[in-house]
Amino acid sequence: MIQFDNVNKVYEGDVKAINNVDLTVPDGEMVILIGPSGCGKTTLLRMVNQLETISSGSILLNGEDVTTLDKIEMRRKIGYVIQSNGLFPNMTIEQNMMIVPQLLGWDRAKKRDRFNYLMDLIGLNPDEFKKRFPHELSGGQQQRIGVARALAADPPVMLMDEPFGALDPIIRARLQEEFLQIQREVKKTILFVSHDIDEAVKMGDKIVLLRDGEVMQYDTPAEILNHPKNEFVNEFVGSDRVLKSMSLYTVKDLYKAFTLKPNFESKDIRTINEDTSLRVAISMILNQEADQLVIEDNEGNNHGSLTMDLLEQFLHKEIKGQEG
Amino acid sequence: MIQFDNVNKVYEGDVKAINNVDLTVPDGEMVILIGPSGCGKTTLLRMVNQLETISSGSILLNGEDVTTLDKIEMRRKIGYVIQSNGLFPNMTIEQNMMIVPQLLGWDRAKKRDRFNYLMDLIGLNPDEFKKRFPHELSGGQQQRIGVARALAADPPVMLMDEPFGALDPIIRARLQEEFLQIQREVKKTILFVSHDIDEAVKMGDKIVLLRDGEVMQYDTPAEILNHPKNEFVNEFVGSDRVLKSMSLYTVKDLYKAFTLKPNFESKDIRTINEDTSLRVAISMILNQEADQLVIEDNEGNNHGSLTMDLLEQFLHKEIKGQEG
Amino acid sequence: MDTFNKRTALVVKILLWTAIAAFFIWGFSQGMFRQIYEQPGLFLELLGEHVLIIFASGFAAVLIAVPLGIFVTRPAFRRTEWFIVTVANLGQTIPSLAVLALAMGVLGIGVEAAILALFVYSLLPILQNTIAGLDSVDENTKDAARGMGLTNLQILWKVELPNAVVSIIAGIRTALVINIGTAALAYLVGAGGLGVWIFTGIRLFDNSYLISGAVPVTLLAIAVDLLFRYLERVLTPKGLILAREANEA
Amino acid sequence: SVGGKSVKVGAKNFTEQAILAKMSVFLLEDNGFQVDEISELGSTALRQALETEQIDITWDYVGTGLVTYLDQPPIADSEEAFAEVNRLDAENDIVWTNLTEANNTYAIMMQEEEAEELGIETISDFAAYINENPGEINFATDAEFANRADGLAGMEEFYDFSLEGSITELETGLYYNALNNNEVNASVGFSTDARIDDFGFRVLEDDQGFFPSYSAAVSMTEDVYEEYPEIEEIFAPLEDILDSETMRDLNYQVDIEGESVELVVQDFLQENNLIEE
Amino acid sequence: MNELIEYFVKNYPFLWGYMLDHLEIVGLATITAILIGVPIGIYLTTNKYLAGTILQLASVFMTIPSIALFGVMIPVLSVINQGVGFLPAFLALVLYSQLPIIRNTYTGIQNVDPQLRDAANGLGMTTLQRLWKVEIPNAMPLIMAGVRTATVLNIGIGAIAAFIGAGGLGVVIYQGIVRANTTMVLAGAISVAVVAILADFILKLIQKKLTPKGAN
Ligand SMILES: Nc1ncnc2c1ncn2[C@@H]1O[C@H](COP(=O)(O)OP(=O)(O)OP(=O)(O)O)[C@@H](O)[C@H]1O
Ligand SMILES: Nc1ncnc2c1ncn2[C@@H]1O[C@H](COP(=O)(O)OP(=O)(O)OP(=O)(O)O)[C@@H](O)[C@H]1O
Ligand SMILES: [Mg+2]
Ligand SMILES: [Mg+2]
Repeated sequence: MIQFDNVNKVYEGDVKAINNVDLTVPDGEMVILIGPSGCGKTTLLRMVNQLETISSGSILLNGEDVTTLDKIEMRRKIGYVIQSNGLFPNMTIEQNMMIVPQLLGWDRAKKRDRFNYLMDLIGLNPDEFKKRFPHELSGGQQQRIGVARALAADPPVMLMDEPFGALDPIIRARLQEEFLQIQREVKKTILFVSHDIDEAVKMGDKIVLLRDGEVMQYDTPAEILNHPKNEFVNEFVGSDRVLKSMSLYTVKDLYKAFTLKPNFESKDIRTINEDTSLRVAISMILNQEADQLVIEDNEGNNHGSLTMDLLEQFLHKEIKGQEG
Repeated sequence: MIQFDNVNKVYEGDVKAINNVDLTVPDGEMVILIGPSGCGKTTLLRMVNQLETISSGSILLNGEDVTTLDKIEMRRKIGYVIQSNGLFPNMTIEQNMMIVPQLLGWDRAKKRDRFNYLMDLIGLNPDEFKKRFPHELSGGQQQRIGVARALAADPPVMLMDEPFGALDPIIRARLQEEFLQIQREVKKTILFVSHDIDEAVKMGDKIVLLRDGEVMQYDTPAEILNHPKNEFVNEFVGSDRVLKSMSLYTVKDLYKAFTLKPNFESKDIRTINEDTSLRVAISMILNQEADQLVIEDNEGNNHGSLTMDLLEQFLHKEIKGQEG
Repeated sequence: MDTFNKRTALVVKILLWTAIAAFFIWGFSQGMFRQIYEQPGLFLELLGEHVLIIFASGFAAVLIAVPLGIFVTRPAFRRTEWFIVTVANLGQTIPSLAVLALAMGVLGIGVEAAILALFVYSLLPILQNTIAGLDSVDENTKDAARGMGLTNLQILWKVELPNAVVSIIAGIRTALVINIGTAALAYLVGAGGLGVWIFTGIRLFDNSYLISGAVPVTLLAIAVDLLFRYLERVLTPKGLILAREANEA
Repeated sequence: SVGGKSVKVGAKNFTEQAILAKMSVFLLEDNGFQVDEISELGSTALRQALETEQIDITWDYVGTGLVTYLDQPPIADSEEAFAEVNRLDAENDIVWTNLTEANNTYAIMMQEEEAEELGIETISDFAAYINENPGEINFATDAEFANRADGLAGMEEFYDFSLEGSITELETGLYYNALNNNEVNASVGFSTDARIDDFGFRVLEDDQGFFPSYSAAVSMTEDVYEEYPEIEEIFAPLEDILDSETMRDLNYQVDIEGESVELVVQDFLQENNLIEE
Repeated sequence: MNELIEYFVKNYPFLWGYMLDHLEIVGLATITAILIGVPIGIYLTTNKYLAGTILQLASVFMTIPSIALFGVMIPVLSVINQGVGFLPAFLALVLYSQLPIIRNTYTGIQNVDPQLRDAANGLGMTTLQRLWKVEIPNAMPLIMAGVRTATVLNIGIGAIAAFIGAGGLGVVIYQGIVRANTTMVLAGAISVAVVAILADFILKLIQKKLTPKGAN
């Protein structure tokens, strides 16, 4: 758990970069820091592992004030991924990834196992890449190594500063998926900087929207999209925010919300899997693939049919429901 | 008009970059070249102004084989915008923009007028920016200058290689709008490279989808979205292609397609302007801003009301209609 | 075009080697190298003096300049950096001849004066390159190291020095090559070396002395240059070579 | 200067030569010449440059001319030697003029005490001592003396001894300090050099008369001699005022007092009313 | 210290003369070197095979000890009776300046963003127009840096040319050495250093002037 308690940061020359930030990143959750360029995302992140000093207020890491901790020791326990990966060009992939374990004095066998495990996790062949150098890898591969390096000593907490910022959209999307997959397995407490609202919605358990060093809204993605707290948030998430928010729900969410009767009437009705996102669902309906879609769960059971009306009702309920 | 006639390109080392491409870019239209990284977009573009040689086949520019034209003269008649703008850092904005007119020997007054006209066009103050150097401008401003430079000698044909590729999404969207505005005025024949399907849909009169140097589909955006010719196109445009295609239509398209009765019933019904895209329209409906929206044209006349049903009908009609 | 370029390059290369070969053939046929084989003992003695001066001074300079370079690039002493760099730059505008002469003023005639002068003169390039090498290490890379909990010493040892090693060796190479040339002037302060023959040749207009002195000194310089270029390649972490190639491509 | 009178003056690499060359430069410039100075050359190089007209005019020593350049036996009398050199050099298109009485012969020097202790007064004593104690005397020489016909080898043969293996080669001029600092036991030197007296060296007597007369005179190319006959007249006053004593005094001012050559020469010429203040 | 000041006061007209000699030879050599080196550097950008050879050759010339190169000039140039004085010194200095000038011109132009070259081609510039309007202006800081390096280097090496009769401030230093006159050595050394620093400073100003404001 990371707690920010009335944190302020003033840079030399009276630049107020962070302004009274109160914030808690719960254990095992991924919180996305987002906001326009220069709003203080990087600064806030770097105060956690003490790469920047805190001007006033305090940051607690699992209840302990970070300024009282031994810097070196603390940093080794926090995975840190910087934008543009920051791999050491003079070290092989293995050396890069195992640097913290090595500093911690792990034995060889343990390091080897960990390396193989992590390479598996990020989908690269350990033996093939072990002896290579960063510059022999593509940008996307480097980025994965950067993430794996931060995971190396299995730190409970991770700080990630636009880890996928420099990548092209397609590779980026793939890495996001992969990382979500990994996070589902490893359940780290993560503070993640991004400047892309789509990424934030896709990745975050919660989102912090910053502006000029101040927290504008700290909420779940759905809340941010459905109930922007002020005009700035509203504008930042975009005019099609409802469509964006539809990616957050699956058909399953919908049928759980209503009591639907199984549908066995017509034969030419198409089916839709319960894990499909509502965004795809609405596309299918609009695309005239069918007026209604039979909802099937992963076992093949029929859970009633999905119509445009139902969709509208669901969204209505969600948005209104959360308003209370 | 640019005609590609069975064009092939083989790079040294037997890399087949372009494969039997047949294609016509009609006068005054903007055709978008799109496809995955490495599919040959840049190569195809650069063969037109002879920055790359043609391995076999021919490219005709207004009926003349480009290989028979004087390279230097031809290039001066073709506006060329490269990714990341390629402005000359040693020249002022004015010098940059007026480089081709200067090479063509225009007199001072003519150059000055043209400069002022173009700066107006791209929404920058001529006097303020004239003497500045590229690095004194923001990325978005630089990009505009890059486009204006290509327009300087009023070339009938433009080649644009991901002109907005390096920009952040917000500025990018703004420049796209602006450029569409400009194109409506200047009506150039444009071949435009992009790797972003949203950009292609938004900007193109037609879209060419390339894969491994081969044309997968050459069609209008609506056709590509509504009737992808094969699995590759389908996947490339994405599962939410219907939502994408909705940006292609405005509320006006919709009310023109149906005979709607004016709606004067309820007072709390919201209005929607006829120029709003259907994508925003559906967002508004889903967002529960209203069950129905009163359509208003730019003069304030009431054209009936827009409902989800109507939207569905319209899309149905469009998609089916074009199937024939 | 490419083949034409290749051919031009080949022709130039052949011309060059022909010229070099011609020089040596001319030299040997005219007995230009005769001092070497007529007085081999003396030649070896002069060569020995030359090498001693170069390596004694070079070695001492490395021992001083590299740690100094590391010292001034530490954040706490960053303020001193501009001063040291300025002094190093100014120092290099003083001609080597003068440095030799001033060393003679301190230590009198003899080998010690030459070693002192060359030591001082080699400090500068080694120091400059050490600083430049350490400064050129990417800030992001260092930041990543800090963020992972490396101590300052570990950052220096594992990240900064490996990445600066090329530059440091290049500095040592520059220093040694300059030293070989300056050591040829050491005769002027009574320190012997192959300069004895070069000056004898100049004074007497005797080309055999001149060539017998100048050519070995030149070959020595070229050999040391090549040796250190080789060392640079061998000692450069492989990843850095790849990085550089990637940047050039 | 285009069309003007222009000459190139050469000089060897020791103080007296620098002084003499500067005299030429100042006097010639005073008489409307444009002068280039090419200095710090060895004797052989200087002579070669003169023969190939890379320089036009220089001060040289008749003994050097006779023995080193023209490969003749030495002549003790300076007038005779001057005449002989002039006669023989005509064939090389070189003319000698303005013979002075400044005789700058080679000197073999030792520290006074050591010479006293070892009982060495003459070069013969020196030769005898070396023959008895081979390798004990470390002798300093410059490249030129080490290799000239009227230099070390000639002297060794003439006096019948050998310094083999105990020679230190030093740049011209450095050996005064080397000897003074006991880095060598004996050294060659120039008889007009002021440091001999100042450091208190003993000059070993050339008891068997090996070294010829080294009176200074002007040596120039025939072309220049014919084109500018006035040069001989310009230098004529120096014939009377330059003698060994005067030279030693001028050298003293430069080498011991640390004055610059230019200042010393300027003062000297002004004192003798040869140039204007 | 006092002696040094006294020496300067007494002898400044003569020192001035040596300095002018020094500047003349270094200046002429550097200008010649620029006239040769810059075009070679530009040409080499069109032929990468030759570039390797020439740059290697130039770097070998740099490693030749200056006194050795001056020495070798004597027999070579004596063939045309020009073995001492101006010419050998001039030629040696021209050779020494080639590496920094050629190398910096070459890398300067090579380093011009390929996108700019591409843009220039795409706008229909001829090769020569591209060179003048885009490549040289943007390479100017590096080219001038090469000229500065060459000049400062030559001013130092020029001091050694005194041994082959080329005059200049090296004479002062040399005479200081053989007379064990530290004042003279210092006077000579300081003069050379001041000339080098001044030359570097002036060339920096020129570099600023020649570098288009936007290029760096
Ligand atoms: N070392 C520093 N000294 C002074 N001001 C700084 C410093 N670092 C950052 N700032 C300023 O603090 C503010 C916040 O910077 P920060 O880097 O945290 O922004 P960011 O949100 O990460 O921006 P970006 O999205 O561009 O990375 C900015 O106004 C920036 O200019
Ligand atoms: N000069 C070249 N020599 C050899 N192969 C090349 C060369 N230039 C491009 N290629 C290859 O030709 C193919 C097409 O390249 P091109 O640059 O046209 O792709 P692109 O569609 O523009 O890609 P991107 O979206 O990444 O810009 C690629 O496989 C590329 O590797
Ligand atoms: Mg940041
Ligand atoms: Mg491309």
